[in-house]
Amino acid sequence: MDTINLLFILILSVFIGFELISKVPSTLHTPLMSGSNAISGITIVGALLALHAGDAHDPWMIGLGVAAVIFASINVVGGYLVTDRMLGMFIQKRSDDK
Amino acid sequence: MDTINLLFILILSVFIGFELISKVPSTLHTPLMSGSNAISGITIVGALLALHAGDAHDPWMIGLGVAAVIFASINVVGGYLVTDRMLGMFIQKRSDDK
Amino acid sequence: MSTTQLIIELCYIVAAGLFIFGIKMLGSAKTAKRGNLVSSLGMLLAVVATLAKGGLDYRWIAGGIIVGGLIGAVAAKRVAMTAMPEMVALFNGFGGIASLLVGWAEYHRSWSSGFPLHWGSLLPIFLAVLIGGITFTGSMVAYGKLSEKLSSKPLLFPGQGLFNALLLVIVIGIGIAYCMPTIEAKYALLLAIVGISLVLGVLAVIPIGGGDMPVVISLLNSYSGIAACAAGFVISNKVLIVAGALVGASGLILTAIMCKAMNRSLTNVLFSGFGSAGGSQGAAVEGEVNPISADDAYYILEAASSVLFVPGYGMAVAQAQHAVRELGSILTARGTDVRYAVHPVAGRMPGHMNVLLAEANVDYDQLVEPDDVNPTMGSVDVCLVIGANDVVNPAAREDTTSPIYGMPIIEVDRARTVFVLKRSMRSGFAGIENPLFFKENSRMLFGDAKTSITHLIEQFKD
Amino acid sequence: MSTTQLIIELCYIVAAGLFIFGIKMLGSAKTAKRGNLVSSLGMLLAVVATLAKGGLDYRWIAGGIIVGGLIGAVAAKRVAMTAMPEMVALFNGFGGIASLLVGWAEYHRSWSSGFPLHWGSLLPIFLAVLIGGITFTGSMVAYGKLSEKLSSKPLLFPGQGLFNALLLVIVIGIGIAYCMPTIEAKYALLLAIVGISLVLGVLAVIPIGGGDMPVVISLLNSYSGIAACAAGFVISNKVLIVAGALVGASGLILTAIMCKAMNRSLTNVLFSGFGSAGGSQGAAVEGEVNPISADDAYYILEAASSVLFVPGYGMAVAQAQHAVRELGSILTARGTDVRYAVHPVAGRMPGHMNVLLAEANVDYDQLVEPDDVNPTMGSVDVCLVIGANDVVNPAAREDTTSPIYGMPIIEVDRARTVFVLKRSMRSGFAGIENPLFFKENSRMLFGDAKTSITHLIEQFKD
Amino acid sequence: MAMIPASIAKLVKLGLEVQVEAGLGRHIHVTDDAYRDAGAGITLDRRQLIGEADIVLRVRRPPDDEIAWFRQGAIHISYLDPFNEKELVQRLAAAHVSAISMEMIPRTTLAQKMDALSSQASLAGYVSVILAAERLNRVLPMMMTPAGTITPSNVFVLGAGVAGLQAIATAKRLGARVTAFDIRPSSAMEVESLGAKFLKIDLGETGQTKEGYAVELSPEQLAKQREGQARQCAQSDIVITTAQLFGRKAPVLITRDVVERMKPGSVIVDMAVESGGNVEGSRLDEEVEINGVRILGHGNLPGRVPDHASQVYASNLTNLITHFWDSEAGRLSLDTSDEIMRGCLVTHAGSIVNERLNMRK
Amino acid sequence: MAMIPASIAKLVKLGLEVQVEAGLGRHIHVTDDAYRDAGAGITLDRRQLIGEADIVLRVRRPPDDEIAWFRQGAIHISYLDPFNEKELVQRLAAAHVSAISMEMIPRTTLAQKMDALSSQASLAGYVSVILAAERLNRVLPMMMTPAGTITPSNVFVLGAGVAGLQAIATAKRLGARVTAFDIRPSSAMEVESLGAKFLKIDLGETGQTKEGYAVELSPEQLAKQREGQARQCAQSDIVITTAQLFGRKAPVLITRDVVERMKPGSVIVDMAVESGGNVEGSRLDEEVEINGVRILGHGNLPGRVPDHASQVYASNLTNLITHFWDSEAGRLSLDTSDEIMRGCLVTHAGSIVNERLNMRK
Ligand SMILES: NC(=O)c1ccc[n+]([C@@H]2O[C@H](COP(=O)([O-])OP(=O)(O)OC[C@H]3O[C@@H](n4cnc5c(N)ncnc54)[C@H](OP(=O)(O)O)[C@@H]3O)[C@@H](O)[C@H]2O)c1
Ligand SMILES: NC(=O)c1ccc[n+]([C@@H]2O[C@H](COP(=O)([O-])OP(=O)(O)OC[C@H]3O[C@@H](n4cnc5c(N)ncnc54)[C@H](OP(=O)(O)O)[C@@H]3O)[C@@H](O)[C@H]2O)c1
Ligand SMILES: NC(=O)c1ccc[n+]([C@@H]2O[C@H](COP(=O)([O-])OP(=O)(O)OC[C@H]3O[C@@H](n4cnc5c(N)ncnc54)[C@H](O)[C@@H]3O)[C@@H](O)[C@H]2O)c1
Ligand SMILES: NC(=O)c1ccc[n+]([C@@H]2O[C@H](COP(=O)([O-])OP(=O)(O)OC[C@H]3O[C@@H](n4cnc5c(N)ncnc54)[C@H](O)[C@@H]3O)[C@@H](O)[C@H]2O)c1
Repeated sequence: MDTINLLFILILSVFIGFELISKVPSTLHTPLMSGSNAISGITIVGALLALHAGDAHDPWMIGLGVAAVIFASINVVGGYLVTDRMLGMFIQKRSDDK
Repeated sequence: MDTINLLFILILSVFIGFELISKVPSTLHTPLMSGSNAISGITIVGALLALHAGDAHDPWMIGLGVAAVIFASINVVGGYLVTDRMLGMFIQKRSDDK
Repeated sequence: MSTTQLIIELCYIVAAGLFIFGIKMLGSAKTAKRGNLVSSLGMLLAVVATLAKGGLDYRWIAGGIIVGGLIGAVAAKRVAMTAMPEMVALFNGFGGIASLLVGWAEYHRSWSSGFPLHWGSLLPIFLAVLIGGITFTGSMVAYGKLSEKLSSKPLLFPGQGLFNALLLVIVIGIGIAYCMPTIEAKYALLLAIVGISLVLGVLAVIPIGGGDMPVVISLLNSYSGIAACAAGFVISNKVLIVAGALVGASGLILTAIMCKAMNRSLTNVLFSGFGSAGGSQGAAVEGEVNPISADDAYYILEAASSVLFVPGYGMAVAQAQHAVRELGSILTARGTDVRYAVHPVAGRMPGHMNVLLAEANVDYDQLVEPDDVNPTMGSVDVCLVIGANDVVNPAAREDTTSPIYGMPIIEVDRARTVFVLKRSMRSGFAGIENPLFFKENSRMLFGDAKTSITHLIEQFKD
Repeated sequence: MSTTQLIIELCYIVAAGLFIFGIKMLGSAKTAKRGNLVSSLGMLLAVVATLAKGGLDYRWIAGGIIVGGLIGAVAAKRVAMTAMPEMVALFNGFGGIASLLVGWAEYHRSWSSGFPLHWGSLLPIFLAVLIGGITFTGSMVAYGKLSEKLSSKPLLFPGQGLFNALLLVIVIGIGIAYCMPTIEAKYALLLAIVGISLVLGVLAVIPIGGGDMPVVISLLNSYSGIAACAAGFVISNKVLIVAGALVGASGLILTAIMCKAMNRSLTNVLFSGFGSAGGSQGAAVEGEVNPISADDAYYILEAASSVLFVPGYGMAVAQAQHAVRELGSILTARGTDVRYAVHPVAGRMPGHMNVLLAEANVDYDQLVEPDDVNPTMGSVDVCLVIGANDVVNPAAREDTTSPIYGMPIIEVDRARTVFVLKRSMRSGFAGIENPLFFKENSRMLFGDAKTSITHLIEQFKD
Repeated sequence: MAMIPASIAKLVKLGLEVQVEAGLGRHIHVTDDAYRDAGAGITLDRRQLIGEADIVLRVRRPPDDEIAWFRQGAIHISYLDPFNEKELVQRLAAAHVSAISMEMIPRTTLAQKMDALSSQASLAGYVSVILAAERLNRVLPMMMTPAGTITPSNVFVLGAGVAGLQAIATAKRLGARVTAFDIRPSSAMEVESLGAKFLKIDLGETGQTKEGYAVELSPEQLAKQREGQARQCAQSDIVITTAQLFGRKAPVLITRDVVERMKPGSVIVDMAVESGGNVEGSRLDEEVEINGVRILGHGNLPGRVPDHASQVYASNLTNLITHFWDSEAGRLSLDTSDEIMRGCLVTHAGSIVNERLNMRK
Repeated sequence: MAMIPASIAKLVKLGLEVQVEAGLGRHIHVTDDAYRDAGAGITLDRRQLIGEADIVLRVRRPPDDEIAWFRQGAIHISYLDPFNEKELVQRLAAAHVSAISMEMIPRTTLAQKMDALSSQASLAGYVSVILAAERLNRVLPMMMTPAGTITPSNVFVLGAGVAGLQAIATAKRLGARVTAFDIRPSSAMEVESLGAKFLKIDLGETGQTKEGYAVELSPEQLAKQREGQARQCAQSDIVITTAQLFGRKAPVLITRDVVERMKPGSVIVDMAVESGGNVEGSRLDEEVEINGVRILGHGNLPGRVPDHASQVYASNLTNLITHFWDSEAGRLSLDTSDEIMRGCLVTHAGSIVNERLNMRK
């Protein structure tokens, strides 16, 4: 039952994902990509959960978990910051135009 | 957990519902209303499930269930048919215009 | 999970998808008919899947479906074209009562089995019953008003608003009690909820005038979706939740759109008892300026079947003639009757408007003079006053002390709705105040005329 | 369910909502910056909620987050504006490998605890690892190409396509085996999957030219969303599923949009190794007409920074001048450089185009003659040929036997992309075939010119 | 210009008895019969016509000898040019004629319908461009042709009042590049509202009477203006001058040296020629050529489109009468508490009653 | 019309030596010095000028007496009207002059740049409307004014070739209601492409030569056409006729009774007057008035905008020479295997070489 629920959730999310963006100005292509890339860093939640206190004895678990957390953090933090910088440029350019 | 899942599903559905229609030509207002009214007849599923074979001994259950099924069926069948008729008129009118 | 169950659940997922597509397709003229088919397929799938579940009382079900289906089919086939909206109201009410019954039945089962329910189940039951009940009687009243079985006039009694609010508070109180694990005698509470919800439905719709019924039905339709959604929580059924939520949410949006097209707010529709209170209220708002955004103006324009453009010096200043003509063409292409009323002194030289409109290729045949258009002004749905001021100043008709008293004007204030496109409240060449801006049917669309018109055009395109 | 758990789950719901709003807002210039903020808030909420769960190994977590966060922050701050796309590729790759590791760790835990997993958990692990791995190395290669650490030329070896396909089949085979309850030695299989997925990522991106990397990154971004989604199924975490699915779905849409803006199909981008095979392929399609729809043309036009209109008799016949000017104004307003090239013999009388363009209020300064525009034609992104035919016929330059050989034409075929708006393949006044229509950079936008232009305009407005 | 039958029909409907001089509409191809069909009587003898009339409508001032023919208290409505025709005005007053001067109608929104200056100026503006285009040695619009590109002609309009604006509009229509200048502060916007360019010359403070007329410039300002315009004139193929100062001599805006710097073959239309001329060397009703530049000094430009000129003038007269007609008393109300009547009534009951006129004396 | 300096500069750049008759550009305000600056020599004596030239460029046919002055083998480029000027052609052939007739340039896309008929017709079309507007007793555009609405004038254009189309465009610009008619099957679309209305008259089969010229109608068809047009003419304020049949007399499309049914004050421009006229009663270079309708028969309409007429004619000549210039041989190539040259070369090496001309004999 739980899997079915998750599937339901998946399908609905996919619907939303397809509806969300339709016509994006070309100047926004890269920022949008970058921004949603940062969101895909949500896998950090999985990485965190992989570092169960109960597994502390297993160096393999710790290794995999820590590596996952590091990589995911880079993705999340770097992703959001770089997107923000891009959009900053963008807005600046637009106000320059005026 | 199950309730949380259902809540998740609810929220996502509401999001989709809000995104689905944005600018509807005024000629479509009534048909759209009528069409989604037919969908709200989905409560028929609940009505069906109320008529558990196990409850056959309880006339109250049967009464409530059968009444629910009848009302819901009217809503579903009538709703779809009347919408279809409306849209038929609509399309006819549009082809008349040409 | 058994395979049957899995398949059933998958069917529900597909059905939910079909509903989503169905509603989306219903929103555009080209796909609407197919959209209805798609959503009906979803319904069929959901019903069949549910029946496949087994353990149901099929005889009663068959009976119920046949009886209900027949009634529905016959009603839908027989109804006259003009009576369709009230038929929708009726159907919608039935959907509401069905949700109420589902909630009730579910409670009854737990009650008779003696197995107490958790508040997580009682709350949805309460909501399903309450909203279902309101939807039912509300829709019935709407049906009655539309079919003129009831007086379509708003029915008001003193203190009604207060009474309704009180009733609502009471029923919510009962609902809370109903959900509390400590409280006994839940069945009685439930019956009380049923009763009050039915009364509330009647009381909520009775004070609304017949002309506003379409909006009310749309809102009640959204409610019946919410009721179905609540019923879904009662029986933990996802397809009910999804479909109900879709209808609930999109129904709200549709209601908002319909309100905008009537140039009304939802509150105004629901609580003003407009038809009766209109007169006095009109006087009350005199002296008030109503601004409107291009987005909102769109809905009104879109629903208009007769539109009159009244260009003035402001159109020339904004060089908006091309945009105006384009908006005109768009409206014409949609079947709206479009004309351009040119006042002889509009602009700053004789024939000023003619030069501009000719440049923009407006057909000579669409130009009308004040004398021709004034007698039929009452049947104009929307008047777009584009940077004109003095030439549409009703003071010329109404105010004997006005320096332009006696001048023939274009009497736009007599149209159903007037949009005045200008940048500010400043006066025109003659330097006099314009009472038009304060009329109840006037909406000020502030901003450069070209920008405003372009905005309006954008709304039409997508 | 404990209250903490409830709150965590509610936080997840809110986070999911924030992601939805965030992506939506990122899609429009006005709200993009706020959108990124909103989505980052969602991320924060999700992370905090997860940490609140308790029972985690907080020291390692803190270390990991600090190290990763610092690296990410410094990289993001330091990177030159121009190098941002490759930085995105890098980050994206890290997201992919993280999903791979999450899948792996989850399997490792079950393996070390000796508690065998159901296929319903193994399948997501397989998908998370496979897609995560492909995303990782694929992104690294994209990074290498963009930063010119790798040759940005497509790298091809014979039989590469076949080899890739084979590898894919093999890894899927292994995946199926991995999910089967009967098969032992799953850890080895998993490691094989990890290995092959990493190789696949490299092989898939290596043959693609540097110019197409943005599209590839966008696609890989969508993949990393899917990987995260799969990881979500692995650990039954809804916020992962929702966020991953959102990114996966919207990323696909974005990829499609970017392909359209480059006037390419996704297949073409992924499999042609275009940069190298382009030449021969160009010759191959000669003699073929490429129609295009207004919808697709929009994406190309939208991305153009220099647009040239070339009106001809067809514009006059369609009376499309007003629509053309409007499209021109829209483009100009967006900062596109817009000019109108008027050929002396265009139309059916000298000055025919001038009359029409003047009527539509096209500025005299935007009109250019062939002699002025031809030398700079190479830098024109999009040429819109609006019902012109003879005056843009390259036969006048190329075909010595042509009756118009030697006539100066507007050399639109030398622009990056040419849209030819006409109703059919019929010839113009001179009655001769036009090789322009068969050129590789030409797209035929069939239909009445006014209708087509109006369609294009509509695309710009919403 | 003359009365047209449609307007006569309106007056008759209002309850007036209308007599028309025989042959009145000859030059606009309207026969006596047409007037008769509209309800007018035809009178051959002008003396009798005037002698019997309560109201006399005409275009121009009455000849001196006819003034004696009027009945005491008769109303005479026409152009009078009262600022310059002082003697005539005195004579009319002496004859106890109530004279209404069409050029004195105030330029208010309400009075527009009887404002003959506006309606005629508008036609004149159109005619000026047609005339200039006909005389010019080039075409106005741009044409990109196989035999090279024909660049659009430059038209410069000086004075953007009613006539100037119509000239701008007409030249724009024909595809010319149009620039204009005026000294009234609001005129830049008015010019741009027709899609033409406004020439920017900084003259410092300029004014506008409450009637909307321009205030005369100081000599320094005028010099500045001339200088600012000179280059524009030199570039122009057609220059149209409409600058007038109500009741005064028109300012000279284009001096001979500017004319000499213009391209041979260009054309100047001096629309202010009747009130003294904006162009040095222009002569009423003549085409003067200086250095290859033709200066057109045609008076009465609206007279070149007599059909429409008659139509609008007749409407103005009819509107005036309709506006002031007191149907109960069966006569025109000359109540000077009315702003419009106060503005346009020049003589009444034996004296000169017009404020503006009396002020100026 | 005359050569302009810019074109001369082009020829000089091509490597030709150019001599210009003194005073050539007087009427378009071009001085001899301007020509000299462009690289031309100035010659006072025409006889010497012609006697020494390899190529002679001019507008109209050479006078008979000058033919003797030519060198043998000299090339003469001008309008010749060879179908009607048979004698002249024979004389040129006899003098061993290679004569190129500008009106014989084929109407193909490639030849457009040297097609003087088109470029002049285009100007003529513009001029015809300006002229008519100047003569008309009304204004063309619609004006809704306080003094009543001025309805737009109706313009009817007969023959929608190059001149007709330009006339349509110009009248449309001025705001008139424009209707047009032509017998070529493709012309309805061409008229509508300018936003004007095409008058529908069913004439049955009509043709078009491969050159694009109209084929003469049968007498029945012509009668049908006249009848179909009559009502449109009667409603029109301006009628412009441009109907020509290449090398033949123009058809009479408007008979006297149609003129008489038109409104007095209307104007007809007969642009075909030089080849016989489309209007009964029109006379070359005269303005005839019939029943109040003015029929303008001005020849050489492009000559009324001499600046531009000269510019485009000079370009046409220059383009022709540039096109055929054999820079190696340093002379004009008269190769009749070239379609354009075959079309326009009338006499060469002592005989008449033009097919169309020889066919018609
Ligand atoms: N026809 C003639 O021959 C002639 C000649 C001279 C004077 N007049 C007088 O001019 C007046 C004409 O009346 P009318 O109604 O046409 O004009 P109006 O009364 O002068 O009003 C024009 C309005 O346009 C608005 N406006 C200006 N620029 C605008 C822009 N860019 N976008 C939007 N709105 C803009 C102004 O309001 P905001 O400033 O708030 O935007 C103004 O109130 C009459 O009083 C008439 O007597 C006529
Ligand atoms: N300038 C002059 O004075 C003059 C005079 C006479 C002739 N010409 C000749 O005319 C030609 C002019 O060249 P051009 O390139 O302007 O025109 P063209 O070569 O005649 O081509 C016009 C094209 O427009 C298309 N078209 C027609 N109606 C259309 C509509 N409603 N929507 C979209 N397309 C439409 C037609 O194709 P579809 O049918 O497929 O739509 C046709 O191929 C030259 O050959 C020139 O020599 C010029
Ligand atoms: N209320 C109405 O409906 C209405 C109708 C018509 C005119 N008017 C107003 O009446 C006024 C006069 O119009 P008119 O056409 O009769 O004016 P006019 O004939 O008196 O003068 C013509 C123009 O010449 C200009 N001028 C004067 N001196 C100048 C100089 N030195 N250089 C350049 N230009 C100079 C004036 O400003 C005016 O615009 C205008 O303000 C007009 O808007 C109002
Ligand atoms: N290839 C090119 O670029 C090019 C350039 C210019 C002209 N042309 C073509 O050359 C042809 C001739 O043009 P033109 O302007 O020199 O023509 P023209 O001067 O010979 O005749 C003028 C018009 O009169 C029309 N006509 C003849 N008899 C008529 C009648 N009885 N009633 C009404 N109209 C009648 C003709 O059809 C023609 O359109 C046209 O087809 C034109 O398209 C082609």
